[in-house]
Amino acid sequence: MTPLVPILVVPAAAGLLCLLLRSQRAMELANVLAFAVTLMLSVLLLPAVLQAPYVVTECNEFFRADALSVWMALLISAVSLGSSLYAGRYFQRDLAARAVTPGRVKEFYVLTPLFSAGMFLVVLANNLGVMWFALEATALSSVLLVAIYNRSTSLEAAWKYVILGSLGLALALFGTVFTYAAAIDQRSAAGLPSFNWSHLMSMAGQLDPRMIKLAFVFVLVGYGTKAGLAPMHNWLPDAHSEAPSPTSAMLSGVSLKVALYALVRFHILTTASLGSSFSQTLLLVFGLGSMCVAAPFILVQSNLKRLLAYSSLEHMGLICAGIGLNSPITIFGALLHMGYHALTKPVLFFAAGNIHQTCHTLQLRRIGPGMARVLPLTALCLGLAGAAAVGLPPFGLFFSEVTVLSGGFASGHTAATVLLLAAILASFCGILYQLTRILPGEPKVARSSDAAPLDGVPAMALMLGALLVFSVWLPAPLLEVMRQAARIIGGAP
Amino acid sequence: MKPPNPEFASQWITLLAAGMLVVQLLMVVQRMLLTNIRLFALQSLMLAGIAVIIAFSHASATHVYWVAGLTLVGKVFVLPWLLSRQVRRIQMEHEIAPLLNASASMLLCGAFTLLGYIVARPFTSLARLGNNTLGVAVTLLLTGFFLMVNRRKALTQVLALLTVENGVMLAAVALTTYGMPLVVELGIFFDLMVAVMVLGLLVYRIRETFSSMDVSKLSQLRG
Amino acid sequence: MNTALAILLQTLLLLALAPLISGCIKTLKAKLQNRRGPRVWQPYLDLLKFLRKDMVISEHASWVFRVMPHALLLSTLLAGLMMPLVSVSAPLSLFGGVLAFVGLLALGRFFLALGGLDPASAFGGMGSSREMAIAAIAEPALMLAIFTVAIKAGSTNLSQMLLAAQAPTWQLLNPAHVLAFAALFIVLLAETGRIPVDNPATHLELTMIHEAMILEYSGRYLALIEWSASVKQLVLMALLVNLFFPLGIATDLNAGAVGLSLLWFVAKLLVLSALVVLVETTNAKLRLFRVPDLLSAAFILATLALLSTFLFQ
Amino acid sequence: MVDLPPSTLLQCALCAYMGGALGSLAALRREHLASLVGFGGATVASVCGIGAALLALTGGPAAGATTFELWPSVIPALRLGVKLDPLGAFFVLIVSILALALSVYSFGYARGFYGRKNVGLLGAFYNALLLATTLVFVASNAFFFLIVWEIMALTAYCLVSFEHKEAETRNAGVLFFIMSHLGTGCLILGFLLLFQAAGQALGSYGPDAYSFESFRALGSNLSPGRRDAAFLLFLVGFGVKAGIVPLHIWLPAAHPVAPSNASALLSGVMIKTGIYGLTRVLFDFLGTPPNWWGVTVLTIGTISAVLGVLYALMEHDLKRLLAYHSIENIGIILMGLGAALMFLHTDHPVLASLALIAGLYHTINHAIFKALLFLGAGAVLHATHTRNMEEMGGLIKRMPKTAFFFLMGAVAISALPPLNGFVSEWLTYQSLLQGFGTTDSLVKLMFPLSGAMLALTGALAAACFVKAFGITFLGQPRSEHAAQAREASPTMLLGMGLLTAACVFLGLFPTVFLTLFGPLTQQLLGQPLPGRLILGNGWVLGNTQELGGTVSTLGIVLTGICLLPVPLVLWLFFGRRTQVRIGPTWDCGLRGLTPHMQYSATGFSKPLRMIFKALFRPRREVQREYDYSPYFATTLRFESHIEEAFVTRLYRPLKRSILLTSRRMRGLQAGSIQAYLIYIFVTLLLLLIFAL
Repeated sequence: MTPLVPILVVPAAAGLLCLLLRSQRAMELANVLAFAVTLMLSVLLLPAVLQAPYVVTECNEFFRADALSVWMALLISAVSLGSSLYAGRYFQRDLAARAVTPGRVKEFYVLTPLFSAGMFLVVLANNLGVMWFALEATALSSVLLVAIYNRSTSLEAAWKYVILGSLGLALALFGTVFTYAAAIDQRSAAGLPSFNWSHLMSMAGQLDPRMIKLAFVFVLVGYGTKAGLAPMHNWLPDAHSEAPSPTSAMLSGVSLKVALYALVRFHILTTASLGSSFSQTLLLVFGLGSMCVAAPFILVQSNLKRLLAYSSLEHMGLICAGIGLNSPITIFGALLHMGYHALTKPVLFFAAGNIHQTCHTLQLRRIGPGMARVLPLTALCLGLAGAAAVGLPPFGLFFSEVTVLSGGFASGHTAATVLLLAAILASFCGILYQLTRILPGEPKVARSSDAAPLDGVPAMALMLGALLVFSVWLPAPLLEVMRQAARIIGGAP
Repeated sequence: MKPPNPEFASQWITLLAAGMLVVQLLMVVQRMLLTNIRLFALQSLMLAGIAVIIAFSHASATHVYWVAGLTLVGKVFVLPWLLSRQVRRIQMEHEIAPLLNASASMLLCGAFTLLGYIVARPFTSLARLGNNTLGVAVTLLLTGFFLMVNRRKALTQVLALLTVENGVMLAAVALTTYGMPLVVELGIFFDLMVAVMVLGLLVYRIRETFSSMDVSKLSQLRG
Repeated sequence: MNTALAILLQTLLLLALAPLISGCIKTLKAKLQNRRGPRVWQPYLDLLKFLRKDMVISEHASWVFRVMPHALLLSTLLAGLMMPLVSVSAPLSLFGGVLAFVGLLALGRFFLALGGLDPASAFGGMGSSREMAIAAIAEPALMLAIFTVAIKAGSTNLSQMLLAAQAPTWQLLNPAHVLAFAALFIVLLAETGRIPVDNPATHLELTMIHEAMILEYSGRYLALIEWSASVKQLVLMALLVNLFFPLGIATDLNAGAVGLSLLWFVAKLLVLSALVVLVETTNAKLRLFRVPDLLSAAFILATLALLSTFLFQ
Repeated sequence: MVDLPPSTLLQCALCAYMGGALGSLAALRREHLASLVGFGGATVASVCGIGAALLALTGGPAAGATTFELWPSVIPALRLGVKLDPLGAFFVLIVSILALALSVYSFGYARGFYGRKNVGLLGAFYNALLLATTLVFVASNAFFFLIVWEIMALTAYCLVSFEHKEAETRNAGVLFFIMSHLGTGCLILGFLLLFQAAGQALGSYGPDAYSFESFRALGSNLSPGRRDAAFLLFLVGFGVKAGIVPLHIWLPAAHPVAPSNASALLSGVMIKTGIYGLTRVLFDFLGTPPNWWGVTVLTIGTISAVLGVLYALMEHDLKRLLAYHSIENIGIILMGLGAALMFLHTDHPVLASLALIAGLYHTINHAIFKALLFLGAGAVLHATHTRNMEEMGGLIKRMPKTAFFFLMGAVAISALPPLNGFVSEWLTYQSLLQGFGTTDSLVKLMFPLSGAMLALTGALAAACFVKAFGITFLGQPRSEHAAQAREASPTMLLGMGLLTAACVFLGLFPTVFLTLFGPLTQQLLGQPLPGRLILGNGWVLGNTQELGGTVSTLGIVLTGICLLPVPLVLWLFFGRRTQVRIGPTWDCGLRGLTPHMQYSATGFSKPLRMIFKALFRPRREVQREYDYSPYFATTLRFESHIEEAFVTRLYRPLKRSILLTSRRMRGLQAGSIQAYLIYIFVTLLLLLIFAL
């Protein structure tokens, strides 16, 4: 009995269980337990994927997990666990400050497990239609999460998120239908072709190139909107800055990557059928586009959470460009970057949450200098995570960035890589300048730090600890699963 | 009853697809919200018709009946009822002026139809039932997109989204001779239902806080 | 062993000859302004007078004030020992070339300026500030002129330069040398505080630069300072004279040749002093902020000298 | 001493730094223990460092050649390779000597922070910076080099903004970190260009395509276009860290705000990593340089030297003055390196080694006397709680030993004879002088002209340090703080004493130290130590030419001592019966001199400010307030400031234009959902057209 089905069932069950529970402590415990179990199950999945058949399938190929999906599952469970650990104290303080009603908190505890269950389904589904359905489910569950606060701005953010998201998914469905149509035309005697990705990969050679090309265009615009790539990214800063911090941590940390995962599945399919030049250039262009669009916004940003949202846009651009450069080193670098970013970004959002609840504002000017005096531990975590996010060496993001850059040079894309580095430097300057405006110095206005100093720190410390450990010592199975996932994206079976 | 000859079936399918396109153009120019909802119901009815014809003409595609049935129940009766209940509760009858006036938007829809056919041209040569419905599907998609941009009312945007959905379902039916596997169809249908419910909830909340459905008021988040 | 003897003799020569030269300059200037003027050996008497007088030291002065005169005298004498006055090989020519020569003079000036600042009086500060500013502007012209001669001689060792000058190929009226001489002459006026740059004879606050720094000194310290000022003047004039007109310098160390070259040396010095006096009497003192134009003229002359080393081959 | 191979000594130095850093972090609460552990660890580590460097330099070619890994790295492309070759060992020697003196100084200095700031943190950052800098000098592959380079910048940022209460410190810290990271961006590009070439040569892009050996093997068969691009990238990358003129604006902002032992470390060592980088790349990797490289480096060096000292003259903040002098001395070092590059181009290896030795000897000299001056300034700041020279004065009577050490540092930096500044500038003069004869293109004019500019720089430096020493230490105290200043603590004096002794040793015995340069020139230029450099069995320094100029500072000092009896004799014969009376300074008959009648720092630099008016554009405002008659002003307010040319002309407009375009780009996110839908629609249409 492979752990595939339990990974999906456990969070879904926790979500439904929370429907029945009354007290917030119980719901929080249910969430944390569910995600801890999923993390263990994902880790259990690792050895299974690393042996000979390199694939784990369940109920005749409906669920399929190869190295890439296991790596994604690990990230999803890690980020979900972190944010559920943080959510407990966060909502207690929100309830105390009457920023949110108990009903909405219950909504949070019901929807978050469904949200991550949806994401697990995306990465484990073999059928492209089911993958679309799972992504639609995550979109819908996260919309209500974004709209938890009753402020007019969070409603606006939720509306834009749902309209742009649903439109993107409609386009993606159109693309999926096209892919299936291309497969239907080639049906040999074996009756109706199954909509499974593995099956499509096996007959990729004979698919009609024109149809696949058109399908990839629609899928790129569709799933690209959900992944927040450049021209379709406008909902991202609004949604991530208006959502409660644990949700924006999950949104930024991993839900963007899940959408990119879906896009990469189609990229692999398109590369298999009509060679790598078409989809690879598109991914590279959109990746670079995202980074170049994010840079000016980071430089002149005045809201802390929007700054972090644009930084996620920039990191997603780097990952997409890394995969777009399509050389084994850059793809490995992109996957490594995914892992490190998934550990860094939540800590940043948790710290932003603490600051938001203490200063009751996210405007960097009004937060003012001296946060290190007001919230020492949160400021320390924000400083360390900020250093990691901008790519300073002791943390892993520097290694993955240099790996992508050196891969770009090795594969001859010199101009693109120079542009990549320029965007990284611009975002470095922007984020560093904004953080040093609020962390050091003496607080101008006396802030009563009602938030007990240790609030939310265990979650942040856990994730920062994991980041530091994995920056210095990367366990062999993780390295192997990333290398294998890189081979899958690179086109090996 | 022996299946009718394919020639007769593809003629009916093309007719119904054209009907859907006409209904879509009517929705673009129509200003009253309730009539828009009824037009959407009509469009869904035509889609269900196409599905029935396909199921009827292919012996092995029994699951397409299920699809037709669901479309009929869901999109022709349940959804419009839900939406019109919402409209009546908010007593908002009249749509305010769209971005582009009627004639300009008609011209644009013409252009989209042309673009749809250009896109679909290389694929119509395949011997398949209703071979040029793909062009209609793409046009439906583009005009639905335009409708969403053109109108400022939140509920109209939901309707536009549903017409885009209809376009995609038409493409699904047209391109894949037997329609998509049942589990995928069910999933898509179920998602549509939840989406409309969530959208309805959000529209209600927007109506509460903004006391108007005008989407252009939602522009405080900048930079 | 004979280097120790040479050092002793050269030091005595420097100490003896220096006040004589400044005395001659004073009398020549007086004659030119048709007044009788002091006796030629008046500076010796002044030095003796100062040595015997008591000293008044400012209450704010620190040990720098007391060390300065000795440091100034030693550095100037060391620079003098590197300069070949009468024989081609100077006593300390192995220990330092023209760069060490300029460095030692700069060391002396450094301590002189500090001595001016120590007694916390406004005059000392003003003198030091102006002295350092003018010296700084004069330095590039000095260095470029020396570079021109050093490049032709192929070494910065003063003795080597003189030996190269003895060689037949050295034409006296070569444009490079004339221009370099003119540049160095202007630098000489600036370094020794002659009229166009600084008025050595006056105590008027606004015009004195060198005098302002040593205003607070009296008695033995003043004697040492005056003595090293005149030694510095002698050494710089020797640099000009021996480098550009090396006729009559003894190449070997027998008594007769050295005596003859001493006479030649004093004669050349007097000619140069006459030239300096001529310039002093015909010019008025420049405003402080016009002096840089004069020194940049010297810098242009030195650059032209450098260009002419290979343009007019 | 037992024959320890240099690599183990180096490893225990690194461990000692690490131990010092973690120890002072652990003892965060107990300040005394934290300072003891932190700076004690650094002292032990520096002693091991000196041992390792000396062994590697004197141990012949085989000594430091081994490359070993600190610990097996986890990232596939990264290998933590460390190699102690002569060039690296020389710079490790510099950092270790300085670390020794600074750590001893810091014991006393940190006491000033008790109760006010966290000494544990200071110790931790201090050790981490030393560790990172030592690793920068010994890293043996590009990836590891970039990592420790960035960690060095990070720890330096933490030290610079250690006292982050004032906004000025925070801004300086951010400016420093952003400029150094942009420099690192250029370095990453430069190394990746070499990595790309090495990868093609080796056929595989694995970790050994990063190693310095494969870059060295590339040598000059790089394509000219790639070589020139790499040269420019490295020049900008390392130039930002070294502080050459167009990229220098962070240096005078960052160094003064750091705690004094940190600013001594920054100025003494961290900017030398830029010089190390340039030397490693230009002489080790890029093969024989084209002519324009040398000309560019020489020109930049000359401009940096002259502008550095001119701006230093105008400062009356003691530590900003010293920071500007770092720019000047970096310029002098670059002159040496530039000349060496030009000699390499015209194939004069002996002259090239002379110029290189001149440049590197000035590097260690500058490291030592600049650290000494910063420590002196730190002691003065510690005593008077102000960096403004206008509020000091008369400190020589209250802090006699600090004054003496500061004076020695001032004499050394002004390149005045007996000390080490003079020797390294003498070598630079000699190499520039020889350069005139090496080529016959007009480029040879550059040598004497830069020689003249070097002379101007030296004289201006002398003027600047007369001002710095005179106004700070001599005369009457100008403020209450200065009046109650007390002498620095013994450990601070010991630190400064060590550095002064080093200055004197390097000044008087250059020939002993220059023998260390043998393996260095052998590695970089394939040229053993030039024959005629050390003459007269170690007494005299020659300039490698047959009848070239020679200098012997030892000889000069000994002759000076022999001449001491001259004033003694004069005193014996004439002055024995004279008395010495202490009287008031001449005050032209007024009722006594007040401290404000002394010359101020601004006044002292006024003549030079007027002479270089074109550069400074000085502006002064005088406001007079008077009650009834305009002739009798009751209060007079005088304010004068000069214009920082590079900041106002280049950097401020650049920053303003970038922020302006970014604000205009914000229009993209204007809030209307229709606009966002149109963006997606247009993207879809474009892609459809592209895909058809």
